[in-house]
Amino acid sequence: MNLESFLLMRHEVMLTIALLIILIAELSTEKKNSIINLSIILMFITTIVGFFPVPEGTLFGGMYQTNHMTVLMKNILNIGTLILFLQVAEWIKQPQYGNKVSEFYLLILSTLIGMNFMISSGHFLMFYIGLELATIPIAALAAYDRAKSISAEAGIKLILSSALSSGILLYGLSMMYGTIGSLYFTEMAGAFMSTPLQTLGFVFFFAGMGFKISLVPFHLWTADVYEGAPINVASYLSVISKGAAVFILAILLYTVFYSIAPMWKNLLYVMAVMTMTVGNLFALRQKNMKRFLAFSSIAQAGFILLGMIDGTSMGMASMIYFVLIYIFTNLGAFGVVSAISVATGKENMDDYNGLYKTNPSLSLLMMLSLFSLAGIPPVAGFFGKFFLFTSAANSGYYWLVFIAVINATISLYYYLLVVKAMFINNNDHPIAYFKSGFTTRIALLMCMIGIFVIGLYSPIYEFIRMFSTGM
Amino acid sequence: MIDFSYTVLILLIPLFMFLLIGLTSGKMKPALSGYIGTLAMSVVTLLSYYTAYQYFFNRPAGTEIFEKIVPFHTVWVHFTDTLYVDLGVLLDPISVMMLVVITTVSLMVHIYSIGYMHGEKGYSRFYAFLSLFSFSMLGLVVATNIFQMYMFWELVGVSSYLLISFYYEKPTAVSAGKKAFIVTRFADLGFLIGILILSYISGTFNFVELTDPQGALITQGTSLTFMGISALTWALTLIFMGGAGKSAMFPLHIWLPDAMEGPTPVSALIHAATMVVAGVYLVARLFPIYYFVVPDALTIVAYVGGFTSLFAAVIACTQTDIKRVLAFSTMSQIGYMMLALGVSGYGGEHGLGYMASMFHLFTHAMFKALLFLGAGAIIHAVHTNDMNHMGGLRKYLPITHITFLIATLTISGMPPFSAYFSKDEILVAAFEHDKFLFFIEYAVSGITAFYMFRLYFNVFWGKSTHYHHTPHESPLTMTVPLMILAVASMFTGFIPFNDLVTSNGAAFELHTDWSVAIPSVAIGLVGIAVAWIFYKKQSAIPDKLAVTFKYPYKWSFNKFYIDEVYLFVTKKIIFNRISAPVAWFDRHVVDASMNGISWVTNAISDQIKGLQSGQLQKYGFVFVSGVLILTFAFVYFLFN
Amino acid sequence: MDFLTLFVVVPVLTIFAIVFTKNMKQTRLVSAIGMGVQLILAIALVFMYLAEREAGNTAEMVFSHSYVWFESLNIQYIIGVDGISVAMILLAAIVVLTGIFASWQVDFLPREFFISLIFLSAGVFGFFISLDLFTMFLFYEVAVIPMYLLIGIWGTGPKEYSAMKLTLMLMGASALLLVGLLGIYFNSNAGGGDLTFNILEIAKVNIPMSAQRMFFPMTFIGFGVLGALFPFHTWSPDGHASAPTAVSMLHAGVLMKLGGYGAFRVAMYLMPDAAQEMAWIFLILTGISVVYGAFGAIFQKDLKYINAYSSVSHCGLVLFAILMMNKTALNGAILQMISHGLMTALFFALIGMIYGRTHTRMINQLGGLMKIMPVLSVSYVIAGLASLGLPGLSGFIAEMTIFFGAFQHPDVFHRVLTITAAASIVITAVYILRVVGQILYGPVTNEHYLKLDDAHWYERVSTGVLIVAIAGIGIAPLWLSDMINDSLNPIVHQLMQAIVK
Amino acid sequence: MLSEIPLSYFLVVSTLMFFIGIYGFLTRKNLITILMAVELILNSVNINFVAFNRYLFPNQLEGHFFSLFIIAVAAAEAAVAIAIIISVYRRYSNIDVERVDTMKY
Repeated sequence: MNLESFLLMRHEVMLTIALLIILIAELSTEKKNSIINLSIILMFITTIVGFFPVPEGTLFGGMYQTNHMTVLMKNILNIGTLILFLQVAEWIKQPQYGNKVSEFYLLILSTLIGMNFMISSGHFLMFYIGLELATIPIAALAAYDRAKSISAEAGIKLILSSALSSGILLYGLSMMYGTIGSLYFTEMAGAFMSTPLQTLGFVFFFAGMGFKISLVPFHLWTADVYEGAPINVASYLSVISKGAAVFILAILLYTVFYSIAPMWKNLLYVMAVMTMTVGNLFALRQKNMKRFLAFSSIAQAGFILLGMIDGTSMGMASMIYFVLIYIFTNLGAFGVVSAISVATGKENMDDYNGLYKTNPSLSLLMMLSLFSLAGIPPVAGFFGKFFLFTSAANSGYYWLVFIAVINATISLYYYLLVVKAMFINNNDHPIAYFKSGFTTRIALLMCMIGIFVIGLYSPIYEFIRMFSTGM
Repeated sequence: MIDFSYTVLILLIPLFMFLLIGLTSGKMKPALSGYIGTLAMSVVTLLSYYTAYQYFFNRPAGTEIFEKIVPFHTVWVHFTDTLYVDLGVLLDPISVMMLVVITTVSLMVHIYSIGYMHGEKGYSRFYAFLSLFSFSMLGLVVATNIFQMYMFWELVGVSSYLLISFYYEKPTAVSAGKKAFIVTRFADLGFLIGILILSYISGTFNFVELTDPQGALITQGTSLTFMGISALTWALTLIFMGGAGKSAMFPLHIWLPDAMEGPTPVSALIHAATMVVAGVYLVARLFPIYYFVVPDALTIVAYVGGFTSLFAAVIACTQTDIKRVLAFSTMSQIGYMMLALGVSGYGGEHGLGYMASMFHLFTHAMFKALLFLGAGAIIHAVHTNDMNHMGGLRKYLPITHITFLIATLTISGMPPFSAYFSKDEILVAAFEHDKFLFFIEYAVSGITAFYMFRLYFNVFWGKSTHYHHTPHESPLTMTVPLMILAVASMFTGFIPFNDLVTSNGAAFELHTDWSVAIPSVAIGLVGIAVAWIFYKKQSAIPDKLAVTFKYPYKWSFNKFYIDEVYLFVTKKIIFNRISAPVAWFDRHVVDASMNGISWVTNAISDQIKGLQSGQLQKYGFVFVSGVLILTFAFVYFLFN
Repeated sequence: MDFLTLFVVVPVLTIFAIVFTKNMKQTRLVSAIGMGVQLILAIALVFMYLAEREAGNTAEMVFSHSYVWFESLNIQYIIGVDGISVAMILLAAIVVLTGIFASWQVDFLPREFFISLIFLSAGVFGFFISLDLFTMFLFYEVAVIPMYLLIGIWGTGPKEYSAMKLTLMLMGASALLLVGLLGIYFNSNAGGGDLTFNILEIAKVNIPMSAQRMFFPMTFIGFGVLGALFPFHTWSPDGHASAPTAVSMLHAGVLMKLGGYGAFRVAMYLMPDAAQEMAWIFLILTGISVVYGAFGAIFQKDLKYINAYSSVSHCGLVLFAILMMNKTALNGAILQMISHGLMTALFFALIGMIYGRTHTRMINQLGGLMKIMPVLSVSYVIAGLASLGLPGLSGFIAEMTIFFGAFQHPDVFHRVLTITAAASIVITAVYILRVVGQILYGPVTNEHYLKLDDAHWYERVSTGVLIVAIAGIGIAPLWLSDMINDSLNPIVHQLMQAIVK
Repeated sequence: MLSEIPLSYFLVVSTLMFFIGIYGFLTRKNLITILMAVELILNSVNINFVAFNRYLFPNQLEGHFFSLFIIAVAAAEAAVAIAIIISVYRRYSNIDVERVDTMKY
């Protein structure tokens, strides 16, 4: 290990250091707040450091590879995690989580490390380890709320179904290995023919990834886990881990599986339609905000596939761009939900009736986030969706785009239901006014700014476009 | 060439008055508005008299015929490069004559109304509307192109609507106005379509170009046909439909009797003298086209006119509301004019009917205005329209009585009153052209004499009715116009129309045809005699007749149930059979289908909720089966 | 900062100013000032435009600027106006300002109300100035979405339902629209060169026929829904009925015009061949909606429904004229948009004011208002006369231009359709007079009404401005129609070329 | 002597194990048993890797190492899973998978 290797895998190293520091600090101090603040600071530093320029390169004989695009992805994930930490603080300060809060941060950080390795893996072994490292701790996190039985239920559902899915994924990998004889991306690239065995391998593998991104029909765990898990864990699942999975899947499809592009394009077409539609149809009838957002995030995943389906750098760019926007948007929405549930413990849509009268700023942020999710200008979501559609249309999938936009309209319906609840419905006992903590407000402010700036300020897109590469 | 550009003032002054009185109404003292309105109108009248003098008697030496002069015009809007709309003034014999007619009657009505409308609420509103009407009517007659004419045509219709429903708190007045507007509007649709076709063929609106006998339209006509009939025939028939609507020709006449709900001066001005003859004027305006290109349309004009005159005259015999009697007589007289145009030829001698029609239009305006204003005076005195509640009024209303008598004699075609000459010419023209129509008109002149004198005797003689407060003669402001008009209807017959207002502007020699004149006077006398016997004194004969000829009487009394037919069409068919279904369809089919989409979506979402059963193993099952299905699907596709 | 962008900036600044206002008085004052400035700008724009043309600038679009926005996708913020957009901007400015005055007494969440209203107007102005499909679409949606809140929060009756229905139908339409626009974008390099959203650039290339066949209907319907194209018009009656006054005004007055404007500025201008080929289908649809709307209106009991249906009829006439595809008809279409915009705004304003006093919109419960509130009633009569096409008011010239233009069409089928459409003016007369006779004339039906007062000063301003505009256009249409006419040359040229091919 | 056994035998066994695992996962009611079923799946994968490596690509070790890692990760997974199962037991006082369905639809 020389210095250069440290530089190359800087993100992972930084995160590991942070993790260790928190571990040590946890031994040394009893005070909860210090741990919380410390981790926020560390995460902040990590995020900043992530933006320093870094050379491209490979390590461990090609097992680990990094380039500007992966760095960009990792940075995006870091930003998301930073916002999440800010949002978490107030929630985790609640007494029922005891004094020992560092587990939470440790687990989050380790999953983040896992994701980083996954993104910049050059070999399926590395990929697999990253994947599991990113999954298993989350299952523990989902069960983090020992007070609630649904939390445990969420945990068990997540761990078992993820075990099943990774089993299937591995089976697929083994088939690939058997047919190609190597698991190095570089060596496998182009070696794919669509022989039955490889098809089987690929579909199994894709199912495993579909589980992470929660594509229909591999999505069924999502809603239950989101509902059961603590809100911030749910939001972490919905944005960060989903984002990471999307990234690596795209990379793999573009680099390893490009030779069977026609096949996975059809696969993605089917997946996209099913995911959007089913996600929307379920979201229509949800009353619990977390569950509601879970299904909406499933639908969003379907939209993301529209960017993936077009193998060009444009598609990649619009996908990364969308994920970036999606992180801010969804964290905004989840942030509001979490703030409200921390303050009042209410998580149902009906509780939001008349929210605007008592908590205008929260309702406004919620509305903006929802509009951004629905893709209404001038907030960022519009641009994200528009570019996704553009890239799908770029490969001539006009009808897919049409279906997608119709779905966007359906989604607008249920997003508007929430807006209706907050702004239009009357309520004799609305949620009383409350003032959420400093960190939460910072986080929400960041989301607010992101929702506006990322869309209207085009250089961000151009920057992403510059680093993203297609097939 | 004389400079006529001042004629534009004839339009602008009334318009200005309308805006002035209309905007300041409420602020300005009502009486004041009446006076300035009248003042302005008298100025306009003088202007148009001056114009008439200049045009007819001061024409530049050497010109044999009266040219069409366009002293002023400005482009209003372009449709296409060739098809553009002018606003301007066109002076030719008929328009100048109309200027005189309109301004005269309008002035009379203005003066008369000072007394008649005195103390009415909305007094100044009344004058505002009068000014608006005068403006529109004048604009109509001096229109330089058919589109301008259409514009003012609509404006006339609206001002008529506003004036008919002047007493807007009276439901009958409101519905009468509505009826008048909608019926004429329907007719105007025909007019509009006619213009569309005409302009499409000729590529111009301009009357001078359209009606020039050497012009492209008349010389070439068109090869276009629609449903086997020449497009021009369609066009001009439809245009005539517009005219028929305004002039209350059968079957578009139903609005006119109801229009009597308006204040009486309005009836005099609009529904007797000026607006209702607009149809005649329109046909006269386009006469060369009718004559040279679409003679069949002209025949239609003739027969519609003839039939209407008879039809209306018959109905008039049984009506008891004096204003309605006058209304029907108006229809019948306009029928005369239409018929005269229909039977006329073009140029010189042949243009006799044309000349006669214009002549009768002129005289009719005078005596019919007189009749209406007289009727107004009567109503003003006894506060009822029903002649059954009148009688022996000659003692109370001497002036009204005399003037009314003069008018009655005039309309009955008694020499030497004006209508004698004009009607005589019409009969002559009809006689030369179409015997059948001639005999109809011959009969009608008898019937006219009868029902007019029926009216006269019923009101001024007959039973001496007891009035709960004695009627008294109207104030000077009302009687003076009566007298002026009486004089007019006595002597306007001597105006040499054959020198002035002819089809091609060229004078021609007129010779009285005694073989027509004498019998027409005779039958008029007969009619008067019958009326004398029936109604001079209280007598049972009319009722007996009514009983013996039960059904004819009933039909005539109920105006041959035309109104009921219209009511059926509008209420039962348009409203219930078309509109209601459309509304229903829109709500329950179109809209429902839109809502249906959302309903279906929700239903599906409810159906598939079982997928999310909460059972981990079911999830696993779906997962695995999904994987396997996809695998098999793709492998399968691979080998096909 | 170029001049046109001000039209977007001023509303935004106004919104920021409103955020800091304390109470209703300040809020409405600020908004009135802001939109007043907007109106002044619009009038200034008209004169600047005319001056520019006088100076011999024959460019298709004047005052145009373009700023690169998303470079890699060649998305630019391109703005520029021709006579048509100038006219539409003027219309919008007038309606918005009068709308502000008409909603002078909104006391429930006034700040939010005016903010949403002005936000909407910002979208409208942006739409009219932008020449880039992306920007256009963006502003289009910006203009549509505030409707939900405006109707949902401040509406009456079944407001949630209507608001949701309106929003979803318009958004569904924008689904078609989006696909259409993307289709155009990806065929915009048919003549070589890069992909572009720039309308003027795309107009130069001719898009392959196959693509046109696919995307013309999408685009046309997408815009047509907003223009109340049969059978996609059903959002309009409910929406209008539930919306608060100012919103109905803006929506019927301006927002529905986005449909017509887009339909020919995008669909017809960029895809003339398909337009020529498919016009007949839509001609039949629009012909239906002209007559159908009118008949539908006869039967309604609710004032707002009556005007909603008459809007369906009149806007149908707009699309109808657009599809006739000759200069005069198009000119008429634009005139009709403007005239209908003003007229229907006036209608809804008056209905709102009457409703505000009598708390009913049912014509059988109203009566004899002329006696009680003469000013409002007279204004209503004027609006009615404008709507049934009285010469001297804007409606007449617009309809006549349409009819005469459409009748110039060489094909008999089109001429017959024109006559059918022309028949609607009679039906219009029927329902207008029915309403006037019922609610304004006749005896007073309810003695409580006798205590009601006539228009307040702000209501007089609101109606007065509109009436002046209507009469102004009606009496002197020449400048307007000429201004539009000159700007129609490019699109007419496109369509003529399409015929030649 | 191992070389007498053809590769297909191993594959058949692994495939059987895989589907037995799936079947177990879908049918057993006890969470622990379900976990064991998952282990079966993973092990079938291990067999695949090792067998492929040994027969097809004898001159490298990727498959072997992969299986090692799988075993390790599976152990971690099992640890967490069992921990969660315990907490489920605390809440529901049994570990029957069908009882754990409070969240649905």
